Amino acid sequence: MIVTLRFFSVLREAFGAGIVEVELEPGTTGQELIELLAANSDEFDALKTVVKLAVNDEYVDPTAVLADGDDIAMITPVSGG
Amino acid sequence: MIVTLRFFSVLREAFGAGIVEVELEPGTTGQELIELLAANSDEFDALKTVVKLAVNDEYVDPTAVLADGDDIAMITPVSGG
Amino acid sequence: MKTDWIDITAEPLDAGEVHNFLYRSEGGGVCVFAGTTRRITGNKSTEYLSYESHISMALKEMQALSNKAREQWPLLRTVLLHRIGDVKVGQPSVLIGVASAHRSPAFDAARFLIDELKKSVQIWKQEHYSNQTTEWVQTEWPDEPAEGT
Amino acid sequence: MKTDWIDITAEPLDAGEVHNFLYRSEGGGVCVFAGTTRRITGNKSTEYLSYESHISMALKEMQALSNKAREQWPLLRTVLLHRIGDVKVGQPSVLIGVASAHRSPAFDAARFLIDELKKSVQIWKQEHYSNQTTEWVQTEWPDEPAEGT
Repeated sequence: MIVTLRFFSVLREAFGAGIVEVELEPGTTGQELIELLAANSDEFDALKTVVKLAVNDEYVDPTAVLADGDDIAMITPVSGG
Repeated sequence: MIVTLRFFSVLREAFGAGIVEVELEPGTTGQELIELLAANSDEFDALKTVVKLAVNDEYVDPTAVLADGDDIAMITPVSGG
Repeated sequence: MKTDWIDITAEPLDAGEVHNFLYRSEGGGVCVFAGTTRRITGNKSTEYLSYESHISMALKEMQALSNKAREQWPLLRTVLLHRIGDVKVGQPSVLIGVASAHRSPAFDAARFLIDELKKSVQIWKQEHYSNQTTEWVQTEWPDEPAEGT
Repeated sequence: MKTDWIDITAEPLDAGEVHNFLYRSEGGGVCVFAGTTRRITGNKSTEYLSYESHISMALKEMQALSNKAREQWPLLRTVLLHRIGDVKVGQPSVLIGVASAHRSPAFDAARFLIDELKKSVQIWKQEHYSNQTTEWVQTEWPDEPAEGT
């Protein structure tokens, strides 16, 4: 299945892009995606305990099973204001 | 001696003028002036326990002796904002 | 460079200018309070408020309040502006503003300044109601004695 | 008539427009907070901040904060504006505003909104220092869990 990943700030720079499409095994959970990304990026690995996943603009539990077409944002602690 | 009296809001309307010059006996105190004005105006009489005197832009104690040329403002509880 | 903007004016108050005065490179937090004429108080309908002031005393008192605020909080700039004359419903009669390095002192100092202004600055307001009657707003002195009394 | 003005924009924020939006005939108290880029934090000198956002989530979260504020205080209007892109020293990156009938809820709600915005709205800032280096500001999630987690 194909999902869209959105990265911001430190993670956007780590992955070199704000939006990427990736193919995942059907049935992949949020936590499995996090581990996959952590294995590919030291910066992500350092933030993996604090990153929250949002699917289609709503936060989801890491146990949630992802679906084809999901728009998945990696939300690190925010720093607006 | 001649002093200037300044009235505002309710007292200005009661006395019909914002600024008036009056002649006082030399040695008149603030409290004596207050009693004099209270005797001439029911509106002032009703406010005489809360009115503060300011001479030349500074609040003075009612026991203060007034002087020729003083600019004396009658300050009732304020209501700005 | 003056760091307090204190004025009593018959002209409309310009909040944009107040913000520009408060945006400083050393600052991070700006808090501005505007008090506007409210249509309804109790069961009465107001058309406008009319303000008068002992201007020279009021300006000194506003400066004293700014000084007190600066003693209590690290402020870069302060603004205290008050209108005299007629102020229609929905228009501001008073603008208070402070700039500080952080937001907490900005909020606390602005709150202090408007609270104290209402207690001590020599300004009086008259309600002009929709039914053509008028009324000077009656208040009492706060419990704590004002300076000099 | 919309009573919440919520936006994320690359354009400069206009405080005068915010005040006009908040001046209502039913209102008496308007509190506006502006967060501006500060030159000095610690021992570093900042030239500008660069903001980015997950805009669709951030707008929803800002609306949720406005709704929460309206549950707690009687507010007539709320404003939550945040810039993205580069914001120079002394310029505002965020404007928060509320209008209420009285000043106490106006101050309290504005303080609530800026405090909560900093904790939960999906915006990130990068320092651009005078020595040409850059740094994403590192923060932690607040102790209380955010909605949905």
